[in-house]
Amino acid sequence: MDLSFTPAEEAFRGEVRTFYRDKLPARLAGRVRLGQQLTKAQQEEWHAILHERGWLANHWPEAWGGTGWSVTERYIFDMESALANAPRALPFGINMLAPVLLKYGSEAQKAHYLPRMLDGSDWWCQGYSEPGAGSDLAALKTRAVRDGDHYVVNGQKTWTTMGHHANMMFALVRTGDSERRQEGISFLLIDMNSPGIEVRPIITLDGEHEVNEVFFTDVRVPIANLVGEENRGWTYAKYLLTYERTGMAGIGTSTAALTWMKGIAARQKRGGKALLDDPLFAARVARAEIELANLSTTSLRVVASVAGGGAPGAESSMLKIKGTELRQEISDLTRRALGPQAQPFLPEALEEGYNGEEVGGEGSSAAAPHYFNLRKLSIFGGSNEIQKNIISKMILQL
Amino acid sequence: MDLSFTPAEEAFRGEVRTFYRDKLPARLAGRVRLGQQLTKAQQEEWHAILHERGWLANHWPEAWGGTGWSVTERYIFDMESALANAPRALPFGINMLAPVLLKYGSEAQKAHYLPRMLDGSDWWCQGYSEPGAGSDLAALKTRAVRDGDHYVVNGQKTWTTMGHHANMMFALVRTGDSERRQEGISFLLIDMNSPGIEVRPIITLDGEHEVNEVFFTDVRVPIANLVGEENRGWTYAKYLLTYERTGMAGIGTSTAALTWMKGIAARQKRGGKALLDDPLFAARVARAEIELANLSTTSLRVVASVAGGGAPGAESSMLKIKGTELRQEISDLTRRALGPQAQPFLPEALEEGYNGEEVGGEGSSAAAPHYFNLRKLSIFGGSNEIQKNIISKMILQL
Amino acid sequence: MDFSHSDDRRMLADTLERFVASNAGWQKRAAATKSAPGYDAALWAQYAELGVIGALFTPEQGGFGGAGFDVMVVFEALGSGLVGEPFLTALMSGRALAAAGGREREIEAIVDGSKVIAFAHQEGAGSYDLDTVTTTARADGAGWVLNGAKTVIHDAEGATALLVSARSAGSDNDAAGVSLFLVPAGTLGLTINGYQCVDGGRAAEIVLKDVKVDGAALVGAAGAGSAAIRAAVDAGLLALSAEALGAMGVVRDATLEYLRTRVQFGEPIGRNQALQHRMASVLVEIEQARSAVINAAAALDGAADVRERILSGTKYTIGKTGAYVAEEAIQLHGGIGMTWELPMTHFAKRLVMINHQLGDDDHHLMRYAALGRAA
Amino acid sequence: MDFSHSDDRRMLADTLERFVASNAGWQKRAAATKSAPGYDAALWAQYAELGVIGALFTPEQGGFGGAGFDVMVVFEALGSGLVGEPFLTALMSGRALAAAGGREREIEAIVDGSKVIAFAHQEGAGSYDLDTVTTTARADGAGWVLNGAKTVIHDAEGATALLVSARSAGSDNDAAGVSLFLVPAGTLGLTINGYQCVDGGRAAEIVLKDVKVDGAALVGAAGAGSAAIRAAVDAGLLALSAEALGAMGVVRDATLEYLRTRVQFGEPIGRNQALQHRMASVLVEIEQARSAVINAAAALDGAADVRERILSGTKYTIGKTGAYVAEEAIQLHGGIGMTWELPMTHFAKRLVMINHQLGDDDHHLMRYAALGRAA
Repeated sequence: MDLSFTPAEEAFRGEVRTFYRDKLPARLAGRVRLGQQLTKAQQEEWHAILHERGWLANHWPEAWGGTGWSVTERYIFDMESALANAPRALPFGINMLAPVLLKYGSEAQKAHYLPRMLDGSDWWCQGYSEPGAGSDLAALKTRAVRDGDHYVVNGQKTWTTMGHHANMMFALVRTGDSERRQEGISFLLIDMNSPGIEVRPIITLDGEHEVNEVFFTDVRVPIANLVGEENRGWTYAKYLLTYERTGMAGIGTSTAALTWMKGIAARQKRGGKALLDDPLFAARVARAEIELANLSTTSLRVVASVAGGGAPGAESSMLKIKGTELRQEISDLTRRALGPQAQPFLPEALEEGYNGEEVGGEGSSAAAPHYFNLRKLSIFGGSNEIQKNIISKMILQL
Repeated sequence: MDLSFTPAEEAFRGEVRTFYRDKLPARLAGRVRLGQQLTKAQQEEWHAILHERGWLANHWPEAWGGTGWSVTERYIFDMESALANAPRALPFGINMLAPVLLKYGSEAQKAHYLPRMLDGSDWWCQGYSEPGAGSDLAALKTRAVRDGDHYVVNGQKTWTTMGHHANMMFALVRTGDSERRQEGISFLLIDMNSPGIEVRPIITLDGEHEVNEVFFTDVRVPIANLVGEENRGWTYAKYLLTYERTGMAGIGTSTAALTWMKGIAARQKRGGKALLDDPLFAARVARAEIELANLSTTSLRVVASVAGGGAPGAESSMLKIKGTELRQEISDLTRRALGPQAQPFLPEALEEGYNGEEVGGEGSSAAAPHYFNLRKLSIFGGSNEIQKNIISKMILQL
Repeated sequence: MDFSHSDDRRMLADTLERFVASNAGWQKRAAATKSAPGYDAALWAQYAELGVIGALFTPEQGGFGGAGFDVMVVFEALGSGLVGEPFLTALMSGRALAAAGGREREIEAIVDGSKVIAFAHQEGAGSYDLDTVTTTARADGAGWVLNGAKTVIHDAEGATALLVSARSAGSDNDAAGVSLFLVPAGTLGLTINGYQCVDGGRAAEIVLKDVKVDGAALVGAAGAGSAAIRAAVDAGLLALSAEALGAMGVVRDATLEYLRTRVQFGEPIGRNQALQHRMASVLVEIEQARSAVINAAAALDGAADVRERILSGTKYTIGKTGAYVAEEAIQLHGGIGMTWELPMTHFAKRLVMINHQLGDDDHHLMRYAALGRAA
Repeated sequence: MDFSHSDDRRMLADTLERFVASNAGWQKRAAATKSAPGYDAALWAQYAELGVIGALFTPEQGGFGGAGFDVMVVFEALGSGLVGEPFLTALMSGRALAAAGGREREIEAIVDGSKVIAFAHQEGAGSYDLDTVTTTARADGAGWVLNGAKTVIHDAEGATALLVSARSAGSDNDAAGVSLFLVPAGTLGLTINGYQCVDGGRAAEIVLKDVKVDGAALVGAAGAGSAAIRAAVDAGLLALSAEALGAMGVVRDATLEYLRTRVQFGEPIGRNQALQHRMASVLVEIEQARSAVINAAAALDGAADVRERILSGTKYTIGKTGAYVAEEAIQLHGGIGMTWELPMTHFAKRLVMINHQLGDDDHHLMRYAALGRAA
């Protein structure tokens, strides 16, 4: 047993840190630290910085512009990125669609789409969920009917994150009528500028616009945009879902958030004393810190197992459950720490370039909205209830 | 809204208190306070004291020796009994079988058995659960076959509380083979001294002998001992299960246990200070006290609703869940309070007449065993999971 | 022992519930919140006319109700409609003025809806501690000069006056030496910076810079404001707790309905036993919360030595249960529970943020423990 | 980064696991517990021969292992068999003697199984506080006179000697001024009142009444015992945590098996989704507990400034998770989970009672917080 990183890994960590020190604009890090959305331009700016360094699609094969990093190096990179409050690269193209194209796409699709992900030509969104198909994804109803060398798509997608910025969507659509609902689903690449597509915003409970509904009315999609075979889309979708989940514990993000929260609690007072010295609050903080230390090791154990050739199965469900609970808990402590001063809601303070004073100090007006926004962590991407079902099936074998 | 009792009710409370002050032997109260079992002789002694005062079967019709108390008076009586650490009257005859006999029994059965419950001639136990029929009671297999003017009983019962002291059992047995498992069950009264009955102790995890297995091999039971009609036993059993459940929150018991626990925490030290002043322990105690204050009012609300003619349905499931959780929590606090001194296990200190010193002060050696023993509260009498199923059905209508 | 409300109180509750159902709503609240005063002044006048404000005060105080159970039924009804009008402000300032004495005219104006007096006590330095007052009051001839700041004061922008606590003696965290002043809106040196709140409504940061008021501005005796502040906070704790109870009922019903009707994997999601058991626990905790509010309502008019402890026990229960109910409701709704357009989410936000008013669950848990030791 | 054990350590673990599987068992433990010494002395000799005791000490200390991960694998294996032999006593006394220095002969005797030296530090007055020592040591010529009492000292009845902490200077709760003495069993004035423990094993109350020992009984320097006590407790915290992990594995497997095989309402009870989700949570928490023990094992040999904090974080995790796993396992078993004859219940009792040794979850949570502030 040896919990430390090798000297080479430590050197790599230093390289990552140097990069962030030199290249990460403070105004972007500031937004990330408070859990605020980046604008489209900011996101594109950040992708370009990462791409310039060759780290944007770090897990791709080197031939396509990847880095050849080991699992451990990728873990270190993710951790340091979070600790630096670096924005995440948007996952839809680079992390989600790309692996599917690399495994199931045609050579033409790879040659066309992969470079465009790197240089920012395409902004992808995901078309999976529908109003009647959330946790039960296979219940999807959006239909694509062959008409010459096109599919004609009709239906509706929902929870489309960043769909209002995207020019491309990868979507699951129904192309066949099989008894087994999982059969008859195909995987299509859809140009968001096609006639017949309407994107409507969904405002989340914290007042933000991140997700959308997307409506399709007789949208024509070239057959060349079919990935793999018709009616085999469920297989590709499942592949995507199991790919790359070791980072989901969010250790770096939680560490950064915990540090930020403790800073607030150190300056907030309760009855004249620092809140951080209040026994009940100190106990809450200690619980979160211990939980994080444990989860960090659990997460490394999974990384080590994957590095050793194991496949993360139910383990990634564990990491998802504990990781999201912990991030939610820290967001709860942050708003708690602000006491009455968590109440003010200053949408203008969430915009770029705000210079006004905030009631509970810098970033305080983001605390409660962020707490509400993070409720999504245990819902989206396979709810924690679904994760428990998976654990039951895979480990309990019940 | 008026949360106080009427002057008449307050006077009644005083009467009950006086009775306990004058008539409850300290050695019995001492055992109850520590959660220790009474011996058979002690239980009989206490029944005789209650019977002499006319309060043993207080909820029976006055014609049969009951008191005519209102629901509120019964609540007050139960509460004061618990606060005084008075032993409970054993429920099997008086609280469980008697209502069934009063509603469904023959005149001869009533005339014979009810007086014998009062004067202590009979000690009843309950024959419901079987190894394969716990939460799923209707799966019972013990069979009674008619043979002339007798039933011949073969099978096995389990979790028979105080079965080793009992001379009589009321039991559910299978007399018919219906498609619906609930049909074909009969309600029999069985003399425990009949040939073919064997009682074997079940020792619980705390080392106590409270419950038993009872084996029946060709046991002959007179047909006169059938209650009501053959194959209608499920109806009677269900009646019994819904009868008299307003007391199940155990407010009095929890109040007495909380007081006892606080006494320990006041004398135990942590780093030189009283444990009761330790912030985390004080918070735990405060949580339990608040929970108790809330539950007490919830319980009174149910009493008031029953007094007003309502029937407690899912409400009694709520009281069962919260009441048992709270009693378990207080038993947890009690062993916590003793710190390392909760470890000693002195079976001899649990016996009557023990005069030796206990490690953590009087009663300390009962704390951890009692905590383990009370795990039963959320299991027996319809597990808390079954109670949640009931709430789901009745209130959620799911 | 009687858990039913009197006929008068029941009638008040029925009237109010009907009025709230037709006149309140989360969209109205959200719209009104965008600019000062943060609520619908015309609606406020109607509430006054219905007698709802007066129901919060005893006849001696100038109202026609005022028992703990009056406060409970009014605020439970308000909570069920997410009403944004300044009831809590009226209740707290009115109770403080009544406790201090000699301010019948102001209370009358509160009751008839013509004046809104903001309760400007809270400071950033001490958060939930009732005695922490660093704003100073310096005697200046027959009048006073006030200096300091107040944080997150609700309904201050539209208020005709502010009831400001300031220290005329003693040190920062003493109960003694705190005085109350009525400072008219527009007084020189008084700055009110308003903003929306996360759960709707508006509040403001208050700065007092050499604010001069005359001697008549002093409410009650100098240095003796603490008792009046406590009277206001006691009533406020009950009111917030009852409001939360009303909101919980809405959240519960919405979630039940969703569990019954939302279909996934071919059946209503409420057929999932894991969700059933969680919903059963939610129901149980809401019943416990109701009992806690009943206890608080009875305590408000009861003996002083147990009142504050019971109120803390109730606010702890509400703080803990409110967030629990809100989080479970959002989770059980899944994606739709994350959306602005679902009414439930606005009630959920209110439930969470009530824990940030007048002390959170941790604060009141330790206060409960401390008051128990003192007893 | 490498989460696999070295070959040597893996071999030790395999040997020990096999030995435990054939030689330990809850019935043996329960039987041995009824009278002094509370364990099987012949078995203890066999463990010594296998080298298991020596594996707990570094070569410098007189053993042939002694890394944190050695302690982990040994105690996890012991926990999986509910082993009742005095490993914790050997570890703690041995580590204290090694830290104090100059006691090679006693450590050798511990390692070869010929001596059991009870660790007699804990007192009733301070409970989990390491510095609370009211037992006094008065210099008496070249020797010392000890007076005081120790509470719940494990394995004292069969011990050849007791390692007693006593105050030779300072006041009751000072870290400085505590000295350690080796007091042979049978010394005049030493009383040992033994008893069973709830979860098996035996402990004793110790009374020291004018106990005279010679100068050679002093272990290390007078007044400097605190560091040795901490070394013993640090190792003990890891050992108890690893033991709990072993017991959790047994409880988990037994519960899974029961969920798969127990039929009610016509199907295995594990088909109930509510129970599935609870079991899933149990599994997740056990994995977190394993990570906590790994952290502690790494920390035991690591820098002093973070060691105690990490150990407290681990013991907190174990205290909380152990009781949670035990309570859930009993509840998920239903009636049968209440019985003495079910092996699982004895593991469950051990899990709960481990929280009563060397500090419970509350104690270690606050210690973790305090050490964080100090850092």
